[in-house]
Amino acid sequence: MTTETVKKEQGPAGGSAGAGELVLETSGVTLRFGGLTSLDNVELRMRRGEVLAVIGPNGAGKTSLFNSLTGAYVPQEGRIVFRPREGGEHSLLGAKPHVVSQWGLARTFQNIRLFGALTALENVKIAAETRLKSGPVSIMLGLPNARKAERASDRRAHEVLSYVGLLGKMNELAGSLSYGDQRRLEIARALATDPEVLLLDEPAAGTNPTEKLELEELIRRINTELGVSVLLIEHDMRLVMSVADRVMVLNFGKKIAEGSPSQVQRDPAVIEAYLGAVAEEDEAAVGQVVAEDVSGPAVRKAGTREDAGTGAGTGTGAEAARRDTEEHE
Amino acid sequence: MSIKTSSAEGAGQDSPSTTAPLSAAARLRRVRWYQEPRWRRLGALLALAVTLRLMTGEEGTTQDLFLALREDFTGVGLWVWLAIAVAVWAVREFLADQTSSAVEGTKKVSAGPLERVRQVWSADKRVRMGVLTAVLALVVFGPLGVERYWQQVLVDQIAIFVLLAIGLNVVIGWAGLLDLGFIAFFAIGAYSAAYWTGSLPVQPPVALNNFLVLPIAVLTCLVAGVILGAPTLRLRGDYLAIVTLGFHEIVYLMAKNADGVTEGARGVKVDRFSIDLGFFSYEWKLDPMPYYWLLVVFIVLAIFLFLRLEHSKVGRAWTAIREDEVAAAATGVPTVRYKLMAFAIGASTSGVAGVAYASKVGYFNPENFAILLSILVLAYVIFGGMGSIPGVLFGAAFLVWLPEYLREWVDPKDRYMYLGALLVIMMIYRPQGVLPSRRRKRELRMAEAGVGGADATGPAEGRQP
Amino acid sequence: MLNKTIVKLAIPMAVGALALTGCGGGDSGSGDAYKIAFQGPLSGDNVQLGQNMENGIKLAIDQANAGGDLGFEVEYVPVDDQGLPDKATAAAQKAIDDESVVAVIGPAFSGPADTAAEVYGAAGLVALSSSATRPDLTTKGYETFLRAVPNDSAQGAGMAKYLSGKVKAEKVVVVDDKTDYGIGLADVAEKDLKAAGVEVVRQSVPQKTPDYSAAAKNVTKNKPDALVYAGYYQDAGPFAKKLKEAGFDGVAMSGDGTNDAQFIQLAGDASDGWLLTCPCTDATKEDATKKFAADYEKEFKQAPGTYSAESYDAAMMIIEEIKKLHEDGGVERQALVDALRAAKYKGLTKEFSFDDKGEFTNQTIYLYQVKGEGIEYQGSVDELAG
Amino acid sequence: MSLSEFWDFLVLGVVLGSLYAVIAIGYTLVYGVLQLLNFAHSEVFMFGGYGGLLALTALIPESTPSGMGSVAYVLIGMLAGAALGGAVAFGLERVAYRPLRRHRAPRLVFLITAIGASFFLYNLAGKLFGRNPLPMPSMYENKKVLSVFGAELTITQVLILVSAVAMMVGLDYVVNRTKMGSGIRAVAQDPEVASLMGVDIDKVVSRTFVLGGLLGGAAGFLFGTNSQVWYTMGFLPGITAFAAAVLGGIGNVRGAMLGGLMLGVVETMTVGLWGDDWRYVGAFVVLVLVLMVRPTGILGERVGRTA
Repeated sequence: MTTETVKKEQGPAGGSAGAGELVLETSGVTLRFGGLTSLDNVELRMRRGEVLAVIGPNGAGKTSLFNSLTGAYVPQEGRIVFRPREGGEHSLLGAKPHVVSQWGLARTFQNIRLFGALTALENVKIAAETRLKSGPVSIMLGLPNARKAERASDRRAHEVLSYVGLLGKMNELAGSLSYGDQRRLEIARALATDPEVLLLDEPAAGTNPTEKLELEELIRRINTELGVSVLLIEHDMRLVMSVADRVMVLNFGKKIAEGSPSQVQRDPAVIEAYLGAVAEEDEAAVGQVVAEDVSGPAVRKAGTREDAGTGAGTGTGAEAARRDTEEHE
Repeated sequence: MSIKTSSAEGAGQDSPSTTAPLSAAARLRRVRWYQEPRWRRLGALLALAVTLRLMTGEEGTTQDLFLALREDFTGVGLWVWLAIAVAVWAVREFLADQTSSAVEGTKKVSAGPLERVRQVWSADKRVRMGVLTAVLALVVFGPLGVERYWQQVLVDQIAIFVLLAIGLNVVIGWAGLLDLGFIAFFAIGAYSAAYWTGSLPVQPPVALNNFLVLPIAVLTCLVAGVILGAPTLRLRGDYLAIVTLGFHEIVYLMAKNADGVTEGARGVKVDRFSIDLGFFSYEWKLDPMPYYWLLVVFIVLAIFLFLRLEHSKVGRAWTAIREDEVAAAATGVPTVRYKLMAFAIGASTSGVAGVAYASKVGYFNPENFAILLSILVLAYVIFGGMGSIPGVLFGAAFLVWLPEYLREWVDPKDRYMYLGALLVIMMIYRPQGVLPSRRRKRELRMAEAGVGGADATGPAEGRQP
Repeated sequence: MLNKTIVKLAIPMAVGALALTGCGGGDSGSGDAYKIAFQGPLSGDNVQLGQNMENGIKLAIDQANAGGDLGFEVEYVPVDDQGLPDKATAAAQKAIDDESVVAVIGPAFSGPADTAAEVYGAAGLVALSSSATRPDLTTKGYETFLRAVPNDSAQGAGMAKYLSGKVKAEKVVVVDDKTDYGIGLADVAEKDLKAAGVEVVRQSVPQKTPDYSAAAKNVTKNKPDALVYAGYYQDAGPFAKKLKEAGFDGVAMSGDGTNDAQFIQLAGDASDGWLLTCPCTDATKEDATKKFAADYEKEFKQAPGTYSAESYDAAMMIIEEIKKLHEDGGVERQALVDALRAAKYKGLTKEFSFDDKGEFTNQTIYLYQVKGEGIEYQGSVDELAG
Repeated sequence: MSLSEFWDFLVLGVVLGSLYAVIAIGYTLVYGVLQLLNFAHSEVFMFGGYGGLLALTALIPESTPSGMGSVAYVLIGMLAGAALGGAVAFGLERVAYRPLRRHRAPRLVFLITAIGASFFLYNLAGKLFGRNPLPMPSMYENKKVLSVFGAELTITQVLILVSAVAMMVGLDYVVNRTKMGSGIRAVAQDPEVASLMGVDIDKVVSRTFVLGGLLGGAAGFLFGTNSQVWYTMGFLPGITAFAAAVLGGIGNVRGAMLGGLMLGVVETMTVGLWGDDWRYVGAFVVLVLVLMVRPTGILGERVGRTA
């Protein structure tokens, strides 16, 4: 990976101020689980205001990358820098997740992680409140600043919910919303933290075509209207092609390509990664294969003990047990 | 309950993911006659009859180890129980339809008015306020009418444990932290009271009035909670449980062994509450009621403050952490801070209880803070319905009252046997507790449907790598 | 599902069980009846001690009633404090609330006695404890508290006197069991031994320690001439066994908590030679005592344990005083307090009388020794130690 | 502490620790398959003690047996203890836990059920057998038979060590080499996959409880032989063994063995250095410190993963 690759393409950066300035930058990020290398020397450069998509087959390390960016994982090597609008820079490597969020990076999860027993409104309020200053004492005593904070978070949550179109369902339990609504609620929750960069982990997984279209529009609006830079993991190529300014491809933890959507699509290394030896240029086919892959996470048991990324360990374990059982039956 | 409904329920309630393959596998196996549900039910009922016979049978002695067993298995009692078991079984198996229709009938009859009451309750705010005022009045003045013995029980045990349970509810019910060492803070509160009133071998800089000790004890417990919490709160579930248990054991043994500081097992004598403002002075003496009213004030105050917390950003953050810590952190919730907050708030409530307790009983020793109590308070909270203030109030009050009441009916030595059985039965029928909180109820329903884990006390999930 | 329905069915059965066991209480005699309450650990960790005492009292009451010459009935009321100070006020209140209770035997433990005695005092109800031995209980001005047992000072002093005077021990390990009783006793023994110029190593082994071998090793590594164990027979049993295994060959001594036939049963031949002090006179020689043991065993299917006989004595003494008052017209709580204060009574275990603070006057300590299968009387410590 | 004392206490610690290890396995096995703290396991242990006591009281002659007679009675006692322990564990799972499992009840509910069951069981034992402690009838003359670094071991101590090691080796074999063991490991790793593979989860769970119960019961007998049997004897060793299981990495069988041994040694050393009243302080301080460094125990979680 060299700087040349980055310079090579001039994707249409989003319209906001400071376009072209790097908002998120990683270099040499390497993450290992035991003997397994999940991320291998990954370079990522994200400009302020762009929509950058990260694609790659299952197990390529996309979610590990997200987890490393948001402080959930701490890579053994490398540098991760976030530059907020007001200037300065924060190293995200090993930063605590809630701090990362407060700096301005918000994320959603591949296997939706809403607070299911809370209402949609409460879900969003939790996010909106994290920047408000009111301590437990003032809350217990019902001091004015606590009431003000409560009103502020209420207002903000209503705003965000109406922005994603869930205002009508704000008193429904998050767990009982439809799949597409849950995806949108997760985005709303992330938005409520007032992020500069939004990390979306497969937002379209498990949604139906109409919901997908709505989602596409929502991402675009968030990017253009709110000026939020979006880092997107997605398997649905159609969605990627339509919203992403640039695409970065990971395979086996390594970056194998980067460029505009159309460039990447034609990249032989990418096709190889998705289809193995069969050289097939049909995008649709790529999309299809990928779509099949996606069904995996959707049926995965909810509340699994392992998050994505450590899944490999469990898989082999279960397989070993299965082998054992078969041997002895 | 009929056979049909029960089998239908069985199919409905078992989660599809486990039953479907199971029943498929079961079909492959040969079902022997004794494995048929009907006969298994009979077998289980007979086993139950034997257990009940043992529970109610002869008192054993160490002199003759087999005495109780011999008596229990040869006496008439066994046959009575077995006959009852067979009768129950027969009614259930062969007269199922009649009984179930009768049950359904009564349910229908009672459903109508109950529904109306519920509607009135939720519709009219005045009704709710009225009922609450009436309940409060009953709580405040009702005990004047009972025997003094029950007044003592009410103060020494029920009110104190209610206060403790309210504190523990913050930790486990709201923040979802499994704390098996809660009584340690109670002990710290009580010993603070002893220290600051000058009752310990080590003297304080100034001896204070018991009321002035309250804020100090709250602060001490707060600090103790943070000291315990800070290093341990990254542990989850069972690991946190055993560490808090260890913390309790350490505090308990300190109290017991550090004779020079705490008087050890000899125990401490503490002055009672008193107020002297010059123009007004009052001393709490032997009469339990003044203590009771004081404790009611503490309890009402705690409830009032904590309810505000529950419906604020803090309560929401706790729920978020309880449900999904990773997502909560990613949403910007400083999880460790909120967990510490829960720990500290719970601990300081416990501190208040400790001071009140020390100042009421006037004398205590380390055995008053035995590990079993930590476990019991936990049981009170979950029995009542964790996360719900009315539930916790009821759970603590009922389960403290019950063993005292059982004294009249069973051998006092066996009281906890019945309490244990009650806990098991309750948890099978109402895992959410008697009066569960709305959030908690939803969590459980979702857990049963296979979504989510319902509490944050799951297996440890360390930060990777 | 199966289990659920079964448990559901269990509830009516359980209710039935409660009903069955609940029957049989509540009938009261027709003539004059006085109630004697016992406050002690009737549930909880120390229930066995409570049961020993309760049985002794029950036996006394039954025998008194069966005697037929009382002219009134004596009834028994148990109040349970679980051996915990905080439960004691409520327990005491229960006895006080019952207006026909004229006397209380107990509280059994010193901690509960400290909280309950004040309540009893305010109610003017006598609390006669045959087992709460902490010395300071009688110095706090509790008005109705009488102690029918020599306090720890007497016994600890007796132990020290014997070990320093007779055994001529130079180094003694004093082990307590971390209970109120054990610590009180060990404190006094330690103090008096030191005063007599004996080197003392103090150790604590909490009750119900899962493994006594380390504790035994801790004793033997000090190479003492003698050991004082201040605790109950339940723990002295395994401790003695492990001491023998660890090769302890000095003089082993323990107090009245261990002076019990069950100590020999638990320790086996490891108990051989143990010296046991007791404020009680010879418990095996006299016919009355033998008869008591036989009656007790017949009634409760177990041998009398620690404090059974003392409680029996206490109950008998109270009944005798009630009888006198009853003959004089009537039994009032306060009158009974005064009568008991002045009473002199010769029981199975000792002669009872109290000083003006309610302290037991007879502070003589006797020495026993385990020999083979039995505990043999040696004589009073004062005489033996000379 | 002199060197010879050090060896003395170390050997005592290992003996006690091997008992803890056997009990801890019961906690860890159940945790492995159900992620459940089986608080009532301490009562299984206690009933094991009573099982041995009952059998021996009924069978043993007046005079202390010797030679093969001793061996036979030891075996009888241990088998009876294991049998009663296994039976109680089986009943516990059937009555208290299975209905909850069907409802996917949250783990806290299991915990409270376990506590309730524990209350019930030990009070029942107290009612049935009296509340005084009882010694195990003498099965042999407890001589010193072995000397390790100057520390002399009695027959009882050797018996505990040998049987504990045998049980642990046996269990390790069962878990890692048999069909039943692979079922346990499969359920431990992923119950749903296991059930899809045709593993009868109910049966595996039930067997796991019985397996833990057999070990716990036998440990109860050994404990009773070393000390005595009484109705609350399970409480403290139970908590310690639970701590041992957590220390080693709960769910991990070898971790439980290691944790048990460690806690036994730490406890006994603490006693040797500071006296018996600090016994559990030492144990819990070590536990807390280890968990600070390794939040999932020394060897980490999981039954399937064999260190």
